[in-house]
Amino acid sequence: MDYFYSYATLAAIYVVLGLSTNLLVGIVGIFSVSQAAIFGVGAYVTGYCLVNEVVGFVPAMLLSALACLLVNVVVTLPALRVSGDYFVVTSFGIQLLATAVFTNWTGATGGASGLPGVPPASLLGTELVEAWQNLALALGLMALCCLLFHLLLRSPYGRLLRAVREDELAVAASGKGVLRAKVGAAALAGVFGGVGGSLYAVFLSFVDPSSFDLNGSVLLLTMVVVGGARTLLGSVIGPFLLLALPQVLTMVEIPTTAAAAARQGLYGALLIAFMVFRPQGLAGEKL
Amino acid sequence: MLLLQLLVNGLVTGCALAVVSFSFSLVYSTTRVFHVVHAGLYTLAGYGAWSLERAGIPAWWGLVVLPLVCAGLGALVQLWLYAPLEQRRATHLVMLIASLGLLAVVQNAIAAVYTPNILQFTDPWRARTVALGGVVLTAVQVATVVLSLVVFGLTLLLTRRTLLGKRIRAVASNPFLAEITRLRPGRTYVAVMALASALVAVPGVLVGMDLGLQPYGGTTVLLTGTVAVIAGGIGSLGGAFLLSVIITVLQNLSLLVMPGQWSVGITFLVFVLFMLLRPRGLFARAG
Amino acid sequence: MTAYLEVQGVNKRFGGLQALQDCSFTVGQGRITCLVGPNGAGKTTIFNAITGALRPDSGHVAFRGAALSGLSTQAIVRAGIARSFQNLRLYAELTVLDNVASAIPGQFGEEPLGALFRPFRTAAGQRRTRAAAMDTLAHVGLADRAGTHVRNLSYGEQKLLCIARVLATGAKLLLLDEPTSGLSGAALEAVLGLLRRLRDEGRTQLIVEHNTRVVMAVADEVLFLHQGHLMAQGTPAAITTDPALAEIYFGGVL
Amino acid sequence: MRDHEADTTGLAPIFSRRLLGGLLLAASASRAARAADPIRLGAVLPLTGPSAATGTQQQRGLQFAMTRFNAAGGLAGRPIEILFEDNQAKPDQSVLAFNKLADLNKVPVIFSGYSGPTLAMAPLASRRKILLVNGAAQADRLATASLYLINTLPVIKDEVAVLARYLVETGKKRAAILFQNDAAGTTGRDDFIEAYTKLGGAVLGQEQSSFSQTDFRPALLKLNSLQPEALFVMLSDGLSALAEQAQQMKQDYLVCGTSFFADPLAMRHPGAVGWIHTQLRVKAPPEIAEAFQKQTGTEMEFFGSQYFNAGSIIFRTVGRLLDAHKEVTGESVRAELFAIRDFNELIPTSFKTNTASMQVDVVRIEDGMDVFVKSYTSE
Repeated sequence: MDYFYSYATLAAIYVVLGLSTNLLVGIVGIFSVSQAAIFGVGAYVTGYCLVNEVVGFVPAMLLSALACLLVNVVVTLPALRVSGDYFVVTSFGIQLLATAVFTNWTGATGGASGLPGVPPASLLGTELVEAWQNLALALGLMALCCLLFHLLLRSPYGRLLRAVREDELAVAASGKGVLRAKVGAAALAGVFGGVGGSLYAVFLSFVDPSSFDLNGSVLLLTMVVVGGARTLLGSVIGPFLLLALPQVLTMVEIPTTAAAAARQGLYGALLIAFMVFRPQGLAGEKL
Repeated sequence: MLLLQLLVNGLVTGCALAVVSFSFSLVYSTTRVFHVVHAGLYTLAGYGAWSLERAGIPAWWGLVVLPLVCAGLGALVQLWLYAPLEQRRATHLVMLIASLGLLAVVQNAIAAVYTPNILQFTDPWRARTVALGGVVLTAVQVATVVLSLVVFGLTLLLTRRTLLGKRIRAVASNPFLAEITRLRPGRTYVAVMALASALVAVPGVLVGMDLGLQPYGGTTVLLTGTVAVIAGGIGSLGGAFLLSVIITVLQNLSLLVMPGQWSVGITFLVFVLFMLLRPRGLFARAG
Repeated sequence: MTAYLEVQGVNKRFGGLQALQDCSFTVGQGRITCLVGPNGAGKTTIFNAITGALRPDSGHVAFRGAALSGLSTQAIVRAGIARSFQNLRLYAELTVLDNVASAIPGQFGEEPLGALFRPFRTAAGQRRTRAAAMDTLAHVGLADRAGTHVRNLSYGEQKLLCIARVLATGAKLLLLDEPTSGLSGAALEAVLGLLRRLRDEGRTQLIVEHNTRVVMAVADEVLFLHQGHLMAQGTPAAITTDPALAEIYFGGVL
Repeated sequence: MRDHEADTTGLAPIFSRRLLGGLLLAASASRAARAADPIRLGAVLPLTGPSAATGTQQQRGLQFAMTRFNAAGGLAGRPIEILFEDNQAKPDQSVLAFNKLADLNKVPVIFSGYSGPTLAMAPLASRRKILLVNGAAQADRLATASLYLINTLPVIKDEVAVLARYLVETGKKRAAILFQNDAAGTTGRDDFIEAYTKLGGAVLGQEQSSFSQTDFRPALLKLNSLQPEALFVMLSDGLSALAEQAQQMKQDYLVCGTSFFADPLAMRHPGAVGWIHTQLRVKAPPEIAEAFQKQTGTEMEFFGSQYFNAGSIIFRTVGRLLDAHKEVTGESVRAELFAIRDFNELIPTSFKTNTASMQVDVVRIEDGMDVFVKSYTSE
């Protein structure tokens, strides 16, 4: 059963991260390709705190959330000045910079070798060692984040964010603060990213830069788009589906030594098919 | 001395990158698709030339054959993937994900056929060296500079002086208007994709000959190229060319003052700051 | 008596173009003032200057005796001035109701903390906001379209919605940028009717308008702008029959 | 060879198969296992993505060992089957793959490569008592990551210490470093600096190459300018490109490295003549290398031989268990491995701790061949 549990735990973590990406990219329309960097900051902060026994798990997660909040606000600020394609590459630059920091700031991140031996999460004095306990923790936090996301979407703030995506000038002309709205969304997306990263660190017990590179950001975007941007359901379906796909594909018998490459190719082909047949995503709003 | 050597080396690498970027720019400014499959065609061209060498045909024939092959493939990508998606009114993000899917297919197909090992060309003329004032260059490096400048010149002539060039500019500036004036943007898109794919085959073959081939190697090159495209100002071929050279020269020269593991990160930090100062790039087309 | 809105000696230069040149005029309370002039006369620029979207090089604007210079767009909306846009700028992916609701001031839960941690209070506020937005929609005659997406509205309905969104801010002075352009027949009549009703309720309107018949039909006062400068001010009849102004207005065309 | 189970093609069948499998397992526990049942072992390797070149070589080494054992009648009459999982060198995919092999296939032993993924799987190996066999990653932390982690080649520290000693002995006391910026590369770099400076050598400078990148020119240009007597190279891939680019620059320092210098293509490159490197003593008769090339279509290089060795060690151990009619579990394989202790497969290997020790030679490359220079023993 550990296999299924570890799959579900990982998927639940990616749902939290997907919500973060969906909020920024789908709802507010800030096309960030550096969300994996935020996720990484969350994982490293928790990893560092626990490995060096700075604080316990719960405060470490809170610290991760706070750190990601601040970092995400800072890296989203260029969006206030640079827009569209220009922001995408700016964000891309930020992602590469983050990867360089994760890889080379050996004192804090362990460098390219990563941080091994992150102790498991502990709640109320109990260490969550078993796979089902990890799953319960991840699902619990996922549910909490989903609830927050839902409340947000239906609140006036959610409406304001969607309006910002549609037309910033009109929002400003209605007497609403565009800057504050965006900063708030970036902060919230940062908190989600921090919680997800923190869970990832304790679940894998190992943090290294390979999970937080540009491919990681692209994976998050893909999850959101395949699931369906701008909706809660989409952010849940996307990660569960895209993490299951490679697993299902390993069940497909391919009788050559190039099997793994063939499966990755098949994964690419499925992505194309999803986009051609359902461009709005499986649970997305009809565009 | 070291400065001169690094400078020249950066210029050579920059010329190859420049062809990747301005050909990408051609596609991006016309069709607005973030065409990452471009990286796949770049890699494919190198492998094609390697196969020719294996078959006993001198590898430089690849410079004649592969642009034609890639032109055909590029046109097919437009006809079979981007055009249908556009008809379904897919967003840019959806197009990007579909393009990423196709890139995965191409790269993994290459890995399945050629193995993921690094392949080297064997033709001895490549490694023949020329010494120019203390800087030693190989024959391929010299060819890279010359051919990159030649194809750049030809492309400029083509876009400025021919009917196709006029169409490209008309469609790029306003596809809707082009549609109602019966310029048939669809056909222009196919032509642009064919042209750009033919162009990208040139550095694909040359860099493969110089540094060796690997299936997943094109992605980094393309991403650096897109940064040049956008920092140079979307739609400006000269800007893309110049910025490509500037980026690689900066990366090379940065070694004078800092260890290499930071050079990528610092280069992109400079780039992010630059974007904040000049949010529309260096040579953005007016309007 | 101080003017309701006073624009005094405003200058604005964009590179080599003098968009506003010593532009001065006043708008009287409770009246419909139409701003006319050839293309490029600076009509939209003066809207931007009044609403704080643009900082004039010199000169000042005062509303009900208080200077607006240096205030943010937000503060100016709060003071009671809101504008519409010539190119509508509606939120295409939102419903008609949400377009209006988004402009209503002082909602609870319009920032993340309140929205997430006081969900019940937010929901109650949301109900009040919806009711207020419905009232506004009813006022402009779009109540039955509340749940529709903007892209499914007719052009005339979109024009009405623009005015509704301006009204929802609670503004006392409405700056409407070509509220009737592109309309004819019943749709035009609906907008004209609404403009008159708003005047009767005591709202002051400054309207950019091209259509002389519309100006004749609704304006109490007409301002003629040319090259960023006020050329003439007067009753509709006086302005529209002035041959010199007609020469400027149509000069390039006829 | 079968790449994976044939009879499962969707998610739903997993569960029914799992249930069924569990029932069958319980039912057959009393009976003796049928003779023809294959012995299933797992492997989690980077088979796609930028690290695939290494991963597929490792896969070939294991497959080659498997074919040879099976051709010789298998283990106590039972054929060996290895289930390969692709982790793209990512820790999270490795954890999924590990759990999958452990739950669905009940494998007692899992082969792995790469330091990051291996470190991510190590706690699971301890918890589930599955033997994790690392045949290539050399990061020092692997030595202590888990009781259930066996490293079939010495950690990099041992090799690098030998190299540093040789350099100082031969009077080369000014070195520069070119390293690959990943776990193995940075560990090797740090170990080299420590060993070399302790012996009185001076490290003049270091430059990186990002992984799977083959443009070494900027780094070489900078390191050349420091005028070192030796260039320590810590790369696992792209060596032939390095040979070519180094040749172009015509420098007169000594290029040296570890047993990663085993890419036949690079070794034959004229630019690599005179390079020296440490080498784990391989007693490969030429017919093995030939058979390898015949089966896999590629030459046997470092990873191929290491995984051939690792596979053979484990197969030998499991075979001994089966011959003695003992149950094959992670625990029993581990115990048996330490009971045997000294293996004499492709590379003579002995286990005093979790990490193998081997004889380390210093060799010089001449005309595509390694020429013996001096021998040391790793600790």
